[in-house]
Amino acid sequence: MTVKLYIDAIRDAMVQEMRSDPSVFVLGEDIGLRGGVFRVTQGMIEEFGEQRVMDTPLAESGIVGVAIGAAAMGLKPIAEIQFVDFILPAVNQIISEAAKMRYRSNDDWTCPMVIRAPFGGGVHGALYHSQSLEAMFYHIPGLKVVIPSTAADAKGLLTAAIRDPDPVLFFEHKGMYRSIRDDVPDGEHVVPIGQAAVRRVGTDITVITYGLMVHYAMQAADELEKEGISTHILDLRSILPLDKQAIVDSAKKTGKVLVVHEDNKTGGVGGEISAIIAEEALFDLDAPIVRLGGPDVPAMAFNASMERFYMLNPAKIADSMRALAAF
Amino acid sequence: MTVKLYIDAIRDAMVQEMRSDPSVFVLGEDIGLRGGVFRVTQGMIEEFGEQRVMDTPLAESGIVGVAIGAAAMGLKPIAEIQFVDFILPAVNQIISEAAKMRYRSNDDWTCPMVIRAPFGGGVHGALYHSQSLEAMFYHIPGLKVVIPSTAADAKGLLTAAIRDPDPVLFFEHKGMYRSIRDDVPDGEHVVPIGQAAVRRVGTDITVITYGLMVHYAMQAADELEKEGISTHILDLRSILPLDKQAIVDSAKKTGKVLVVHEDNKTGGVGGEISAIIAEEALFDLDAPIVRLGGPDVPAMAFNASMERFYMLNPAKIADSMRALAAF
Amino acid sequence: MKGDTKLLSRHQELGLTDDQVLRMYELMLSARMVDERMWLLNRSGKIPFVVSCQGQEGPQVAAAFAMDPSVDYAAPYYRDLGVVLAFGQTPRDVFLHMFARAEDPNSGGRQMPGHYGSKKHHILSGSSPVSTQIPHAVGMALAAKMRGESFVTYVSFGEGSSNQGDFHEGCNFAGVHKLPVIFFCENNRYAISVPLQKQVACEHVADRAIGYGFPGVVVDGNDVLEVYRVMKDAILRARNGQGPTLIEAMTYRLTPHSSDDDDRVYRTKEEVDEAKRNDAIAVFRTYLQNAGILTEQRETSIKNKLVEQINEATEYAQNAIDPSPESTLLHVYAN
Amino acid sequence: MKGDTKLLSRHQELGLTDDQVLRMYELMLSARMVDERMWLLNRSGKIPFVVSCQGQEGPQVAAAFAMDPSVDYAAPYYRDLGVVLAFGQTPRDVFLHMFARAEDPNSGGRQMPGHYGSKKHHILSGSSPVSTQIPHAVGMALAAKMRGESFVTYVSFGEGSSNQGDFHEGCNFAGVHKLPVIFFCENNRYAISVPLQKQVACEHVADRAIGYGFPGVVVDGNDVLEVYRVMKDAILRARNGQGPTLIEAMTYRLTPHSSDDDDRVYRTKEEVDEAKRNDAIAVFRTYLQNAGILTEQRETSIKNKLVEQINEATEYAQNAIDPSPESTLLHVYAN
Ligand SMILES: Cc1ncc(C[n+]2csc(CCOP(=O)(O)OP(=O)(O)O)c2C)c(N)n1
Ligand SMILES: Cc1ncc(C[n+]2csc(CCOP(=O)(O)OP(=O)(O)O)c2C)c(N)n1
Ligand SMILES: [Mg+2]
Ligand SMILES: [Mg+2]
Repeated sequence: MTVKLYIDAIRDAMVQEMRSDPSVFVLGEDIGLRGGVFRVTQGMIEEFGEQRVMDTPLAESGIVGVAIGAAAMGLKPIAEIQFVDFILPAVNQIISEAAKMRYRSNDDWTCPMVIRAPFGGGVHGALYHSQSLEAMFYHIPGLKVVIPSTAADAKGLLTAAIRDPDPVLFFEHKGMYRSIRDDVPDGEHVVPIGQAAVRRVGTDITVITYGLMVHYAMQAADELEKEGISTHILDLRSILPLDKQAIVDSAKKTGKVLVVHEDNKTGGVGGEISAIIAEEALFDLDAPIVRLGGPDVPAMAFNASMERFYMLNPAKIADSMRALAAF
Repeated sequence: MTVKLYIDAIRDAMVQEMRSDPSVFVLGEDIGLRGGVFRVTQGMIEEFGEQRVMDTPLAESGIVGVAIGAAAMGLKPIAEIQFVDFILPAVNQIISEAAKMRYRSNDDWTCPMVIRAPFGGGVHGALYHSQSLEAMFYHIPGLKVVIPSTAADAKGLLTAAIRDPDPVLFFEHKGMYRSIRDDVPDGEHVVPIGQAAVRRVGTDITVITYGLMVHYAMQAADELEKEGISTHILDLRSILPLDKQAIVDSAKKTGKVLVVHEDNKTGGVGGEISAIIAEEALFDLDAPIVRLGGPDVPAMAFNASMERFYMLNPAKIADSMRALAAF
Repeated sequence: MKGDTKLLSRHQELGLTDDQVLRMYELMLSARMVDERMWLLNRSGKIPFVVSCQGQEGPQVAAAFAMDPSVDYAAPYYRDLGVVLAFGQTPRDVFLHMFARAEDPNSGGRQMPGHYGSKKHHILSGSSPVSTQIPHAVGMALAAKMRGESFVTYVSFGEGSSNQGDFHEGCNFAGVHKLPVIFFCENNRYAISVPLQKQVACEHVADRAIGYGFPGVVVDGNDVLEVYRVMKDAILRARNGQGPTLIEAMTYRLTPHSSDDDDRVYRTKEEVDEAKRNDAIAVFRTYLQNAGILTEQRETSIKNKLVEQINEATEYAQNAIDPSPESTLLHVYAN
Repeated sequence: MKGDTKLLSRHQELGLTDDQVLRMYELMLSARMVDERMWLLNRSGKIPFVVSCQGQEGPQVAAAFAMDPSVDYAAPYYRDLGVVLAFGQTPRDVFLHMFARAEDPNSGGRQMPGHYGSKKHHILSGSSPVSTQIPHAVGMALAAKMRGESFVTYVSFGEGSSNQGDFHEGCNFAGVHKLPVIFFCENNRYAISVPLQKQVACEHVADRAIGYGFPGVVVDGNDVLEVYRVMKDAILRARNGQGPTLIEAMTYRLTPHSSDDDDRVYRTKEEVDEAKRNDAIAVFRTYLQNAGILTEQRETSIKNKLVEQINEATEYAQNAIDPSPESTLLHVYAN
């Protein structure tokens, strides 16, 4: 165990897998000498050379499409999309191709690849460097969508993603790269995809969330504890597959559920979680299922006060939690 | 009033708007001499010429991107995407550009355009000519997403969409083109976007749905009526904006809600509808909110028996309705 | 008669034996006859959809014949029946696909006709959105380069599809990394109803290669030996590490776009008839006849064999079992 | 001295008066000095982000100067500060944008610096995903053609961005419909850290034009009069209904990609220093001096004026009010 930054844990997973499996390689924009715009791949070109740490032309559909072809031949590409906002030109390759390759070929051809991308706001990234786009993909069977909230999970889930025989989208909150650090196992570390984690055990209300919001919810829960409110927190870790059992269990635990995500509310992942509970645990509820998300506007503004208005924070979450507890 | 096919009502709206507004034009693949692969634009090139009924190169991102530029200059493009499945290469233009043009420019530049596309299955279209992709877009503020279920609505809503100052996605179930016909007002006919319609008034259970499934639900309700079960049916007509009030009212009306869509269940529009009810009408419910959608597989198969397995039909819907009524 | 001698030995100059050119001819005929049978089945209501190779079998078979299907890979598009047969699928495989039966090696009955793919045959699974296979083929070629393997990847598409962003992004990637991939554009002058001049403004799609730093070659698709020759050159370059080639084969689609299309609204019968007269199969037949390789007897025996094979295949496929409805739920992910 | 005479009259041969070339020079300097100020503000923590035009002001201003901003339109990219100023935005407008103030004419404080757009100035609103503006400009040009209006649309992008599908699809559409649009590629040899030879394998991005059926022109971006000349030619062609032109201006990015970048890891100081010596502004200054148009005094007075203007603009913007937080909810749709 070593205390590590979230960003270093991600690199750890890639480096370890590349050392042990020659079919793993990374490709993307500026990931070579530049080490990625966030420095996630820093130092990797020095160890693995420019063929396995490949700077590509500026063309996301091409990056993903080429990775799909390489994966079909048994390589295990890890494609980095510089910001998740720029995954949109590659959506056709992801949804029409990666997600459907195994299904359409009746289990003959497969697509074992990972697409990594930083997402999320609060970093003055404005409309196109702040978005959360996971809701585009959690509806697409054939894909897996992983969003780790701790450094340990980042390493363990990314290792699992690289070894996964199917395409995995791996979304990293860019605000967490250098702000989150925790104990990370040193050697091989695999966290199975599809299992939510209880981050805090409580009895009054349940918060279901993922990504950076897990940390904000934890802070809010600390606050509420002082007020005598006990919070149960479920970190989904992957939104496709969703750990339904854990969702239902944690809802039943307290009977009061708040679903939180940074992404805008309407059509967000929160809807699915709420719907699962309304379908499978309705009579265990003591309050309406509340969703807290960003406002339904196209994206976060650059202006700092507007950005703060958009972004959730521990205080806003605490307010919703209080109201729910008081219900 | 004239009884018209769904497909003819769509053409009607375009032709009428093009006659009265010279800034309206249509562009897309094979929409000229060929009249579109479904013949929606049949005869239009003869009346309006090849500049206003423009066959484009085979490139959807280009089609949408060019339409955005034309719209910025005050034209009102109606872009046809040949099958909604092929909208995916244009997702970046739709979400990054069309949806955000007004917002990012602080109300300076706008994007008054319509994107029409046939969707839906049951026509031996297999994986890539059967999909429902509305769930990709109902999460995107800045867009409107309209899905008419009657010929009259098709005309009225498309007229509204063409006149709308913002981008509207207009999805037409291809199975309805020639199977649905109803009374359509002859002259100008506008149905405001964002208002759901009660298609059947009932007291035991509520079905909330849209598109072809409205008709299947109506047939199922006829069946159930014989069994003494009274069904209330809400046709959403647009899924962005969602008519929240109508959803909540119709849920309260019977206390038992079934949400139905052809699209696969997880992450579909049904989640949002269920979540709205769970948030705003929880204590009016007498049963868990049930969602009925396609199975969570990448898409419909070509094989007829597999396709039938995937597709909802009146019988499957009736089964869910019965179970809900009996709850 | 010197000229004739030269003419007659063209295939030998290319290193092709008489048996090989006969085999090529047989493959073309097979593609054509399978295709014709598909239309019959469609028109009699037995299969819901056909997308046709007719008119393009010549360049398809010639291109595929230049490859080594035991080593090389193909990422064909929906018209490439000729390629698929040359890569080793049988008419029975194809009819199983058309009938969407459980045994369909391409998709187990899941995909529409013309959506080929089978690992055993070195054919990548294809989808409907056009041009997506182009970056895939580039990725396959990247795998060859990274692993130091010598296989070449063939990828085909129509001229209309060369206007998709994926064509551009795929070609550019391959150019930058000098990958062993051959971009084979079957320019049949229409994208469904849209004629060439409304699709592209350049003289030749092959002109686009210069923008990616590799050669672009235009070839008369009805001259199958010439197609074979430029393919062989391209394959040699690819195997030598000299990178990709874009080949544009000028051809023609003799049928409507698909069984759902009616081409009479956008082109004349005269134009189609004219193209039929230049059909690659007919041109090659004449060549083989002049070369004394194809006698009338031989032709008849080939055709009889093919008819028999196609009858057998049709019957087999027609009687084969469907995938179970519940199999819809399988293979979303690995087990 | 004949040679000199010819040299000195280059701008006159192009129909440019002394005042006009001085105005061009002033615009370039203005762009450079505004840009430099932005870095100061960034390094002192006053603005969170800068994306720079330094090194590219020359070709930018020359290109824009060839247009008529009262008639023509621009769809610039994030480096095009020179274009934006030439189209009529003031340094104050620009600083209001950098500081994300309510009065920012480009986005009301919503977008990152360098995301220009204002209808009043005939500048289309731009986004961050590269190359999306290319089809937009084609659509604007389509509007000109459909309405029979004579405006020309300019659209710019980096050489890295010319690898996006949208470049291909936009150019092809414009070629097929012969639209009045000018594709202006500012080839500064890097896409962030990725050097030209890892981005494209062709000799010149301009070589791609042939694949779209219109002319491609390579021009030395540091020779601003030559940039002006090829732009004028392209505009003439566009207005005459002869369709698009792709112009590739060879230039260099003198700063890191943005304030978040560190270019020392991927290029040498020597390379940057070398480029600085060929900087378009310096070359043009020498030209104007040799032509006797730009005296030292004149230069000083221009600079003083600009410094004053920039000081005023900085101060104004720094003290200007922010949009209200709640305004986040406005303008998702028309009211
Ligand atoms: C992305 C996408 N858009 C539209 C279609 C519908 N479509 C199928 S084939 C075709 C025309 C293809 O023309 P071309 O590339 O010339 O190939 P050809 O059919 O002529 O061989 C179109 C528009 C599609 N399959 N994919
Ligand atoms: C679609 C997309 N992918 C990635 C990025 C991130 N990005 C911003 S600028 C840039 C490099 C652009 O290079 P080039 O086109 O040469 O323009 P330059 O910055 O050199 O002027 C990249 C990769 C982006 N903005 N959009
Ligand atoms: Mg074609
Ligand atoms: Mg550049």
